[in-house]
Amino acid sequence: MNLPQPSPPSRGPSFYEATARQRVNRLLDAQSFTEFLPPQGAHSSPHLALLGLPGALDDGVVIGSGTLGGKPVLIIAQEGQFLGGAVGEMHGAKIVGLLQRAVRDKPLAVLFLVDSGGVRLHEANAGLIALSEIMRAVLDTRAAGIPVFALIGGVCGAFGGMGIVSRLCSAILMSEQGRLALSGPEVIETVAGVEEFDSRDRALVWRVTGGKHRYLMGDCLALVEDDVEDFRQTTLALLAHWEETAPELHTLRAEQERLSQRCTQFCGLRDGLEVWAALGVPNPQQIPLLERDALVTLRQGLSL
Amino acid sequence: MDQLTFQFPAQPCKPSAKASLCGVVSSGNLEVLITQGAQPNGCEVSIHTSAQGFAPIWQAVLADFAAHHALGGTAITINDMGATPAVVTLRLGQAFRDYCGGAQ
Amino acid sequence: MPTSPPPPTWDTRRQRRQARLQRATQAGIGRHVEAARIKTLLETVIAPGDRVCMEGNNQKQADFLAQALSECDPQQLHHLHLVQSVLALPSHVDLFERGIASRLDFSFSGPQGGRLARLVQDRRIEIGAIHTYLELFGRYFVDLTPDVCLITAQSADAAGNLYTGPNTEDTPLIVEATAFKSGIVIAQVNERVEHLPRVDVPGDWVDYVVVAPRPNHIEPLFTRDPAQITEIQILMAMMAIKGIYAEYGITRLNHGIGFDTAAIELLLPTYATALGLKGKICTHWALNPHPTLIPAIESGFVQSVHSFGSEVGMDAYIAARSDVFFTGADGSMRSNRAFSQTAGLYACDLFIGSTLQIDLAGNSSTATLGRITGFGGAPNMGSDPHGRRHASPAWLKAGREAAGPQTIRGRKLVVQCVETFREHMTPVFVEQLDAWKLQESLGMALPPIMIYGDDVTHLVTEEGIANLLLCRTPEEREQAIRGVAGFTPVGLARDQAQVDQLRARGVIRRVEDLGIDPRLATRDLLAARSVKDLVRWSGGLYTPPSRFRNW
Amino acid sequence: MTLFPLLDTLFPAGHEATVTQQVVTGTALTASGPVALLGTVDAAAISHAIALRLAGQVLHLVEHHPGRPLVLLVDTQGQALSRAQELLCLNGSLAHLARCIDLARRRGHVSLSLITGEAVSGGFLSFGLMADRVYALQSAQVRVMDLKAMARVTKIPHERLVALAASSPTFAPGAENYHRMGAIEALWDTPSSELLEQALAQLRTEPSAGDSRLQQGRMRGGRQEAAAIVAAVLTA
Repeated sequence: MNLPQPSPPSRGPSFYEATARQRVNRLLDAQSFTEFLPPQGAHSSPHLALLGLPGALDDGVVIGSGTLGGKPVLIIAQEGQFLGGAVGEMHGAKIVGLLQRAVRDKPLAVLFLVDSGGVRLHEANAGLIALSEIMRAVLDTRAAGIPVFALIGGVCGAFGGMGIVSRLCSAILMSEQGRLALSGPEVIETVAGVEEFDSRDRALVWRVTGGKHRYLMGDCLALVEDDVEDFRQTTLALLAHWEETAPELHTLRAEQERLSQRCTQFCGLRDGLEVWAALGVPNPQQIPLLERDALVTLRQGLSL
Repeated sequence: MDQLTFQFPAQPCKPSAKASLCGVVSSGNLEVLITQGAQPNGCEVSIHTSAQGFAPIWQAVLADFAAHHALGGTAITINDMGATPAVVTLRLGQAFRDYCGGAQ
Repeated sequence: MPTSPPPPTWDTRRQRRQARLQRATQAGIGRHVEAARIKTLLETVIAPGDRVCMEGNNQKQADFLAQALSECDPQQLHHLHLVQSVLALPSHVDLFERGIASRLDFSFSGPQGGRLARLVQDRRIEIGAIHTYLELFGRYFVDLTPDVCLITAQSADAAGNLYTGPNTEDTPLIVEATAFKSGIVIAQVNERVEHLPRVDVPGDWVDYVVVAPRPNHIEPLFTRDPAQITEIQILMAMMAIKGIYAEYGITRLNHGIGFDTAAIELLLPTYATALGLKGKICTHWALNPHPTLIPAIESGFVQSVHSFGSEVGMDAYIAARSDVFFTGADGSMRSNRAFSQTAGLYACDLFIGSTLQIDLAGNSSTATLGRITGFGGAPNMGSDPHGRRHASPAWLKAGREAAGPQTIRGRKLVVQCVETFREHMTPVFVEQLDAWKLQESLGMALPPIMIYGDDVTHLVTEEGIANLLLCRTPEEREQAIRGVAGFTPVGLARDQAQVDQLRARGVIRRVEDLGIDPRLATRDLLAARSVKDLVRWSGGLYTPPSRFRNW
Repeated sequence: MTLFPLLDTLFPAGHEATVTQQVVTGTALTASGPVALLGTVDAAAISHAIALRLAGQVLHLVEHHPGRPLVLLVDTQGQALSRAQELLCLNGSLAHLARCIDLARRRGHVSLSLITGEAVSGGFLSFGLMADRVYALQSAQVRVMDLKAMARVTKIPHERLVALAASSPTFAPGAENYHRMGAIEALWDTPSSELLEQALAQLRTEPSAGDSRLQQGRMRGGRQEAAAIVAAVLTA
């Protein structure tokens, strides 16, 4: 085995560890962020209060405007540490409002820092409806020619309705710590049993839902380091040449073809290791240990 | 959930920001928001906490912090999910530093 | 006519042993036992009332043999007296519930603590004593020698020689006590091989070998995910490094297994290096191979580590760092709990660990109501060996602080590092330990105190360091403890004037007294912030267990 | 009511619907012309296969029957729960389905959903909730999670949740709650062709009116916060 030499890890601010507020401030140009509905003067969720739970003044999501490389953008950042970044009534409405504002104000892009388990169960109906509204609003924003980029690399990943929302965005950027899926492993384990999905087997969880797997499969566009600066640079690079295209029949036909074809190709496989082998990766068991750059090179060598 | 309010006399502070927020409401953690308050020589604190029955400890922690920092003219809002006094003091310190622009 | 007394026999144990081995031969069982026949073997060579030692410590377990023994017929096997380090597996407790075993001498029960307490209350188990490891090991050679031991190893060859792999732990000690007092040694192994990498236990000390259907279980007990280290723990680690390690020049030491000490390990390449302490502190260790020590090793801080056992995922790294770890000619680590415990007790100048409760005398305990957990390595590590003779600057300095310049002996530093409250606002500092109530409710001879207060030299909390060596009266000592007990009821009941005086004397030192900027206490100061960082530091040699990964 | 008697009631002028492996496809006649039928039955768990078949039908409709209204028949227990499904990014196939319905809307196909059985989380989000309007039979079961499971996950006592559910439509299962919150246009006590014709007619008069659920939720008193927050973001 060709092992890397011992090296201290890179010391940029970790995206995974940062709070939503820190991510926003470090991702955008310095001092450029203006928060909409800032915590001062805000009140937290009345639904949580009714259940006897302390809320957060931003209800778990930070929204606002700023610049990225000098260009105006709007930004949404979910706080994964607060109730799993889950979407309740106020949380959802802030996102919908921001996206409507994007359609009106025409920023260069909307950056959506997804870190959420999906619906907030304490406000389940409000959360589900809000997610539906967010889905429609993302599509409206894109239809207005404004790209929406999903940045996934937080503690909660993107699950449930937020997993669907992420795949509705123009592009997804993920770190290997990021996870993207629909049902959480715990839910599948509870319903279908530990043999179906052992949620404590974290290496397996990442082989099924993690950033590297999604990147190898083409479900996310870019794989980035767990470093806010790398998220920033990759976003800048993508935006420099991005052209948001209106939804077309032929593009959805192509996507239909891609998804159908791969369902046939990988039918019955249950582990990332099997899929990677089927993709032609020479040593699939080495994928989890590969550094980001090596993985990107490896993927370029695959005929996908 | 307990809702608590306290008032402490304090030396006036010189804010350099309109508001500052530190921390996240999550298990063992809390958010502390400092904004401008009504009385220049006092500090008002309003707390929502998931841990019930700890008012005397909050009183002691906050009084100690107020005794060591010029909090006059501030209003402090806290949403707490079972943070220990050490974490409370840490977040108060971070928020207060931000509020005063690094000046203590 | 007077009859002459029968001539004395001096080999009853040996005869008994021969008879048992013969019974097994008659049952068609030879040295290499099929897994399916293991119960027959146990029922043949073990007799009611035997002292039995099942190998198992906090890491590897003879789990297959323990399970088999627990499934034996209680009509045939009963009143066994278990003499073993750890009562860790459900099958261990099953032995008492099924009436196979009735008496227990042990050190630690961990996860089975609740079931054990219920058995004691129901009078279905008699506990001889809860020992420290070294005491129990000592008694194996004095009055608790096993009649039969059930041990575990990685592999065996045709002659019954055993290779333990990096997790040698207690095996040689248990075998030695049993084999050389005419006992019977039964080993479960993961595999039979032609050639062993090295011989850890000679085959003529081993009577029976069985290849277990599953490899023995090993718990990754010493893996601490850096992602869970808090800013408060980082602050306390800075205090320990600057206020204790640097001041006493601690080079030889042992760490507990908590996040508090993991934080110290991860600050060595950053904070301690910045303080110019490389080469001056933390060079020689009695320590399991903590993954969180990797950055300090890679940074050149660490010269030597002797280990009680290994750690899951660390084997390749250890093998590649033979200057640091004790490795055999085959390249893999050789650990030994008895030797490392002795090293921790006698050859180290400092122990630092954490606890759940501390009282006003500095006694500490991890016992909670309704559970008998016993102790791990902490009581031996965390005590001052009065018989020590060799001097070191740290030991002498501590001795002089305690007893003045004319003292004829030094002191080992025993440090407790705790945040004043645990989760759910449970105070660590208490007027009375739960251990006393536990003693009463379970009728024990002694309260289960982990580290005695008079052995403790320093307390580190988020509020500061209390140096108990400098206290001259019990009252001072109590106020010094209250003075770092924060906002706990114990801390709030301090005599402020006395505490101020202790601070003026340097008995209590606050963060600012130590010249530490609390703003530096962020996770950015950690040499590794995640398990993945540790893997990177190791150059890919460390392979963490699945549950610690997020990639 | 099972599917075919229901379709007979809704479309007395006739319908051709077939069910294969829980997916309903077909065409029905209304007073204003043909509509496309599409949906699932027997509380289908939405898998890649089902999502892609539904999406394929929508794309076929857009390509071959421009402007034909779309009637979505909703009966889903949510998404399929399995490791193999997640491995291939089930959220991606559901998002694709949602995009296809959205494309149809933008191409002038009005759409309405009728919840005939269950409507649950992911399966509902990506299909039924993507229509212009959602209607439900009185017997419909709409939910994210039942209160017992919710009590377990949130660690709030079940009795407390039951008591609170009486006054708040925010978290407890039930089509009526979704109506009050603006997501369901109306509950049909007795389904009839008149109700359906009316609903279609109303859609045609206000095509692509955008997403009006926020306003509906506020007007019906079920969602007090959301509309005001959206307005506040727009003026911030």
